[in-house]
Amino acid sequence: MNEFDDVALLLLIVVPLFGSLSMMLMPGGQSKESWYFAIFISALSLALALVVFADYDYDEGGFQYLTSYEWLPGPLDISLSLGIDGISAPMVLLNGIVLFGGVLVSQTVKHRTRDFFVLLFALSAGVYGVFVVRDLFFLFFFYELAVLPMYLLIGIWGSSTDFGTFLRTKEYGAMKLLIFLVAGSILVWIGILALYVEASDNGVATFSLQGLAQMAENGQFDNDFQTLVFPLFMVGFGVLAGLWPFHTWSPDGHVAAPTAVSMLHAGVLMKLGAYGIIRVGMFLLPEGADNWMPVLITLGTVNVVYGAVSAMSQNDLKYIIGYSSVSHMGYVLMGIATLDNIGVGGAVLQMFSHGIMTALMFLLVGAIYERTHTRDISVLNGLAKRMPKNSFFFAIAGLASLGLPGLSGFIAEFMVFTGAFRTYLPLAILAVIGAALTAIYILRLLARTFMGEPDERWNDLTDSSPVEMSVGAAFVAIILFVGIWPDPLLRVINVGVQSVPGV
Amino acid sequence: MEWAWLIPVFSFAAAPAVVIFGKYLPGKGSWLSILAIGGGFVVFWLVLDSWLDAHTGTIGCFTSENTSLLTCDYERSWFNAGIVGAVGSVSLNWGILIDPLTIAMLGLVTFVALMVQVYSLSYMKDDPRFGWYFAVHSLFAAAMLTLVLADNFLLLYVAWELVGICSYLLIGFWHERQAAREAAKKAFIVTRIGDVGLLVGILLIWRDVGSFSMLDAFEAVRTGAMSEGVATASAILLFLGAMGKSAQVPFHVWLPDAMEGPTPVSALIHAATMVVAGVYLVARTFPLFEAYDADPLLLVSIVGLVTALGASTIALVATDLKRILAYSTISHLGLMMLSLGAFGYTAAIFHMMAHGFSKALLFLGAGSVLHSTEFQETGEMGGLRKVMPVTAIVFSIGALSLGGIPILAGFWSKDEILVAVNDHRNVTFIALTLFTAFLSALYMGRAMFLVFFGPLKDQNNHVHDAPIAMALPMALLGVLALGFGLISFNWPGSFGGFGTFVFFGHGEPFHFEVWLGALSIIMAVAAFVAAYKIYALRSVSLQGLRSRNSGLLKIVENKYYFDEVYQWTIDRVVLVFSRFIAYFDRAIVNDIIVNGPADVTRKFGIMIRVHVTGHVYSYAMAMALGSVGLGIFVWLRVA
Amino acid sequence: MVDLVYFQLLSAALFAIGIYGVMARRSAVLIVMSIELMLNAVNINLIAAASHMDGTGKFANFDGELIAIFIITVAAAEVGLALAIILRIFRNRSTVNVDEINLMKW
Amino acid sequence: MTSLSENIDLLTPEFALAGLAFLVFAVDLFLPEGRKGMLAWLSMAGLIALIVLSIVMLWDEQESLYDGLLAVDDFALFFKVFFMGMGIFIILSSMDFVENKLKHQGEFYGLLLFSILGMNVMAQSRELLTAYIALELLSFSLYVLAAYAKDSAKSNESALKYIIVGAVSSGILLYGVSMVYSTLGVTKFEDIAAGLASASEVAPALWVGVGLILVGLMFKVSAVPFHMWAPDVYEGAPYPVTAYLAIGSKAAAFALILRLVSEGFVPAAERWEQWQLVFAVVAAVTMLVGNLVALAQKNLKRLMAYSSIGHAGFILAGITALSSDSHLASNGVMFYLVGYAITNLVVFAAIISFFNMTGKEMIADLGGLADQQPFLAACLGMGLFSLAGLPIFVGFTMKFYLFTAVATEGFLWLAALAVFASLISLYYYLQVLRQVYIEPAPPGEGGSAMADEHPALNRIPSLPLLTVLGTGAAAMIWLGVYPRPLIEVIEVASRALVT
Repeated sequence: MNEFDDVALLLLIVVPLFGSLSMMLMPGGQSKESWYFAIFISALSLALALVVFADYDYDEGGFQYLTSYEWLPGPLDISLSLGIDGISAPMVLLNGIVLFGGVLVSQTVKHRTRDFFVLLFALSAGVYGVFVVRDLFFLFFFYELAVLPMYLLIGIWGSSTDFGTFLRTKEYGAMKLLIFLVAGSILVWIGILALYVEASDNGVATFSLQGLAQMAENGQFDNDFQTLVFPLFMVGFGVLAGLWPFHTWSPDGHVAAPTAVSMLHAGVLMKLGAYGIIRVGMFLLPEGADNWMPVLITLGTVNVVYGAVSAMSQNDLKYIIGYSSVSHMGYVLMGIATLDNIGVGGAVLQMFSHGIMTALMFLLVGAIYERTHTRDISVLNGLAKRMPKNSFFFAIAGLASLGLPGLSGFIAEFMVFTGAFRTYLPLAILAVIGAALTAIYILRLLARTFMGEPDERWNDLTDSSPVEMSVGAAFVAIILFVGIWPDPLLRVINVGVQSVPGV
Repeated sequence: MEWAWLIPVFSFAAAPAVVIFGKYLPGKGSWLSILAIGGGFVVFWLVLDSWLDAHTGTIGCFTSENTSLLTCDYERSWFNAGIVGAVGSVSLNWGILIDPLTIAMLGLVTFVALMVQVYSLSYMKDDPRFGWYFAVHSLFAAAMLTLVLADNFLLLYVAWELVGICSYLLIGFWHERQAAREAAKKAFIVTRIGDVGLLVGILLIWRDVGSFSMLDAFEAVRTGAMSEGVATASAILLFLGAMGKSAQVPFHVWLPDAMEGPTPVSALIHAATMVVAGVYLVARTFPLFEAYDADPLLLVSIVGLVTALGASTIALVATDLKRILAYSTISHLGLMMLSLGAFGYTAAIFHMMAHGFSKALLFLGAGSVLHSTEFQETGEMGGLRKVMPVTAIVFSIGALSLGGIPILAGFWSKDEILVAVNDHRNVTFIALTLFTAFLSALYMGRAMFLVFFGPLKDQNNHVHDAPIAMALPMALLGVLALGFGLISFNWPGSFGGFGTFVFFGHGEPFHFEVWLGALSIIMAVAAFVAAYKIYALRSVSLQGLRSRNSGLLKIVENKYYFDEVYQWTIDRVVLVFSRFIAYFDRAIVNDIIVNGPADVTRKFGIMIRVHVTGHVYSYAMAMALGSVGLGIFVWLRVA
Repeated sequence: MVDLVYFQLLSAALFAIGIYGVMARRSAVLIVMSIELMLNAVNINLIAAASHMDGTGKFANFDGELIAIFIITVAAAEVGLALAIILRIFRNRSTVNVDEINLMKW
Repeated sequence: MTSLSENIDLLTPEFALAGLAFLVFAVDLFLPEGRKGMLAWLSMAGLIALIVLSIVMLWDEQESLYDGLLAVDDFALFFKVFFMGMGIFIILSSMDFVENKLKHQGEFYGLLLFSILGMNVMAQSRELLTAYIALELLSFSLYVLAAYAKDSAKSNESALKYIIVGAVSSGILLYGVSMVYSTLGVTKFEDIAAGLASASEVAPALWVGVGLILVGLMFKVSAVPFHMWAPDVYEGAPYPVTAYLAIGSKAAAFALILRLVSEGFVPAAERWEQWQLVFAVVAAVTMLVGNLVALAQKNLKRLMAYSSIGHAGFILAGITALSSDSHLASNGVMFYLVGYAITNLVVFAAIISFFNMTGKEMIADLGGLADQQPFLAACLGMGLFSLAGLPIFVGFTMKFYLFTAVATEGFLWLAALAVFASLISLYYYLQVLRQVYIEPAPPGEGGSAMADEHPALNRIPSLPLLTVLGTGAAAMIWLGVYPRPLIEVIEVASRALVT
């Protein structure tokens, strides 16, 4: 343990936080400068994330980079204790990547640029925090922190949808998103309180995750209690994971959000929910999890099919992607619910792969919207001619999301199915069918938007900017890499999953 | 032999290279992919050679219990799901499995792909997306070769999907055309439906066996570790996938539309290689099918027969040259399935290859016709033999071969199928099979005579014959179509005929049912003669026949209304359902269940705010009542 | 000596009347007077209680009278303040009817 | 019986504060118009001096004066410092307002000081009469302050309503006192506790009396159903006074309640195990009504009034959880009071300076503020998020601490309800935020842009307000991220309370 390892995770949180605060003090106005500074900060955090991920010793497994700072001793016994295991390490990496990409493509943000990045960094600090802390209080603290900037990010820099008959203002999207997520988080909060009370009734009043996990292992939380409390976490975190029927914030929110925010939100934030279910629900309430998993996997399957089916008849690019996110998060939930080491591993991998994939899609849609000022696929056509690179990358992302082998999505979905087949055969078959449905809406989208002869109104359309394209290329590279050689990622995930109780 | 993995890897490497560097290379990098596939072809020979002098002692080689063939299996670790060695975790491999079946497929694929790519050099030369075309071709070749080499189901599925996507890309190559877009989408989605079955089947097997390796699965079947239920179910599910890829009824609808793609593509993917992947799959997983009392095989043969018969009737009335060929492809795929279903393992593979060469030849010929006449309708052609002799000759060779004229490849393979059906299935099967054979001879003749015989139309005077780059591949294929059948005999010497090379269980040296052979020859010849009279000399008129059963004709001309039914299902069921769900999501889930409580809460707030009336005495009253209430509450709580 | 209960009843009645006045009266001045009634009810209660103490044990103090005196003073101040405010209102609105004094509500 | 003059020196801060108030009045007489601004500085200087003095003098004193009428302990000291410090910030944020919008500045600050004196004594008193006197001292100053905008009908009306309802409430309180006295014959808290504990037969008078005393106090904290005065008074009173009401009088009342409950009720718990339920019910109703009605508000001050009612509900929930064996609840309440005061200060400072610039107080008028006054908007935003209980601001930490305390005392349902109520509150805070950040500036009366009609919008806020905003925001974040030092101080204070 050299001294870098001691501070690495703290730095992960502090760097974006520092970026946020320091930009708050920067003179506003000049957007370029703030952009450069933001790039610097996000690059720094990406580098950190990479190092942390690379240095994670998957042979040793378990929690690493352990550090703990006493925060509030006494009856509450809260301490900022950090550490990552095989499940959170990929998530940290994911956040680093998506944040960097998001900042890069935020070049187009001209209005109140500084404030934009202030909020963006606050958000990502929260995300990092959730992934690395091992204390319920701070987990919840960062969870809320990650949610809270959303409102302004969407409200100020977002865009409204208006299809005449169908209107969704960005204010509506933002308000719904925040209220929804906070509504979810209060369930979590209540759950946390219940856990704390139960723990202190058992003599150990603490918020520390490993302390509580220890008690859970010793069976100090009786079955009824667990069965009672687990749904709070399942639904509470599930809201953020787009769990049906609490998913409706997600399409509206994603549609209204500006590019970078959609990327971060669909790419990383939704994963917080799933991560929370694993980290809090399954680690602290294994028996409760065991009792509730049939419900969760059913809902997850509903997610898969429901999302795919309703994506089929959307006309707004972003709505299609939004619903596809709902559908894909369904795989994550299913995988978690299998309580099977392959299934859960698949879920975690799917979190990663879907993060990259959907971020890429939102990036490209953002580039298109930037130039055409519409997202209506009945208006767009033949973009492959005008924006070849953009279209090519979009095709790859789309194929990844329909689970084409060789791309990251396939491995993850495959593992989820494998796990599900071992545990819940009928639902698994349903999910496989749902996966086939994905093809329908993705191909519909590709055919309508990118193929065919472009209207003359798109004649002076330019392909995406070099920055956007390099980010896109990087993401595509990751998708291909994970799809062809998932082992580097899976090795880490496997050890993480191994330690989940009940798996 | 363990270097066989190079065969696909060449092309895998070529594809991205062409995409990225293509624009800087001469010929847009097309040479790269041709070199790649050529290299593959070379390595194929090496593999064949080394297999021939391999023996059970050779590394990775052993005699398979099922096929009793020398089989070689090589794996490298790919990734592990779950910690290595931990309970319930599984590790996936890059593995190649080499046995005669694989080798045969390798030969077919590499050779035809090579031919077609060379042909494409001139056929596609002035296309704006020339480089892209070759890149996808390479990718396809690579995927197809991986498919035939794969030794585990996962890898097979990977390749399976990849060839699917390549066919999607190539059918939709001219995506500016609405028809091409739709055809591509249709092809992908229809096959995808079959793939659901395939994936479910694979996972079922895994669930039972705990491994994705085919050999383990076969072993489990042989030792009875896999229960009959699972075996049958998974076999049928796998067959679903095969039906999708090999365009068996009712999944055949995508193949005719797939003709929207460039003709070489049709030749390679939709005639010779990809569409036979289904047949290959059934052959490869034959142990599953023939396990226990081989119920799945009955299903296979029935589906095959129905497909063969139905498609050939449609081919008889189709007027678009490429569609005629497409339906004939479907019909012949049906025959292969039928033969597999009738335990005609060798026959199926043999026919697969014979058909592959002949049909590729036909398509390339058709391609050169379309290329120069720019028509697809047979009605616009006729008498072309005068202006394009080479094409006419090679096309005729292909047609006759498929029509089953003796000594041409098609004859021998079809004959073996007939033998197999005759041996293992009842009389209706054999009768219908013979009828199908007759029909296929008839429509082949029809196509051939309509296009190349009869009077030449003036509009086609300018037509010129195929350039050398196109003619050469056709010629080579022609040679094979002519002579390939000869390898089926057991020649003196080491080589005991194709039947002793590829077989299942026990070698079947070449044998020949005289009456069947004679019957099929007679029918084939009769068919061609009839076709000649009707379509070339126009001496016999079908008007009477047409008018007499016009109803039947109408049904057939409308391809038994499959497309209509599917279209209706999609429009009236799937899309309507999806719109309903979307609306439900908006109106019910969102506007009522989600917005509802929020609105109610706000309204409630507005409602109860009036209790602050603004009149001080009401405040005082509230205080008085409140204090009474509180006082009483405290008192009661104590009392 | 009269029993304590009667005093308590008296004060209770007085208090109730006071409250009633606050609710029923519409003139701010009268409301203030009713408040005075309530306070005096309290005083009666206190002084009665104090005078009934036996001068031994826990009741050995004069808190009751003390409180009463304090209350009288405070009440006086309260009335003064209230009247001053009512005066301001009369200046501005030329009414002291609390029915009309509800610019602010809800 | 101890003599009156015994260690009377411990009351020096109070005497000094009174003296300061009189000094302000006196100086006011001699100051010419236009120089009155220095009175504010004078009072602030005095308060600072007093803070130092009290800390130096009274640190770790554990004295009870006049055999238990007044307590001089860390609890009292904590609140003294809290009140006086808050007074400083109130003065800072009211200076401009008083300067430009009010007459008779001298009395304003003098009255402010007197009310602070009242609060200090409230925090110290351990006996009903003393508490009552202190309460009235506070209330009277507030009545006057509420009416301070002499010519504004709203201000007068608010004062009238305040004084009438207030008088009624003190009448009820006194009646309760008299009933308790007539049954137990005592008025000191610990004697009451003893009486309650030993009350063998159930005397309705006693218990109803206790209930009525609670009514008097709950009126002060504007708990439902004794809250109705709050919105009107908040809306009508001059801005700084509103802020002061929201922060000061509430905190003082809670200080008194804390002491009363933990000295008077908690020891008697075994006889009266149900006392918590009273508070629990009131708290539940209060937080719901307050936050629900707030959803329907259009006026900023009124909105803040209802939000303060809601927060009163949360704090009452904390009171519910007071117990003899754990400091958690009392810590939570005190922490909440401090955090709530700071947050409210920031919010009010922001809207006060907005009011100084435009003279507008409707939510809709805030449109486009973020463009014209980014700093103001940022502070307002942070304050509102903090009130809604979102990190990284103190609002989150204090709510978490308090609700945890409530939950641990076996009131999980109440904690859950509180969490839910704060979700409701988020909605209307966001509505304000939406105006500030998302909506464009509304046209002024003249139809031309707001900024043109009110040129002040383009100037930066005045220095005192900036100070309040800056320090307040900093404190909000600091306490939100690392509250440990404060909580340790609070721990000391509540140790003095819960023995």
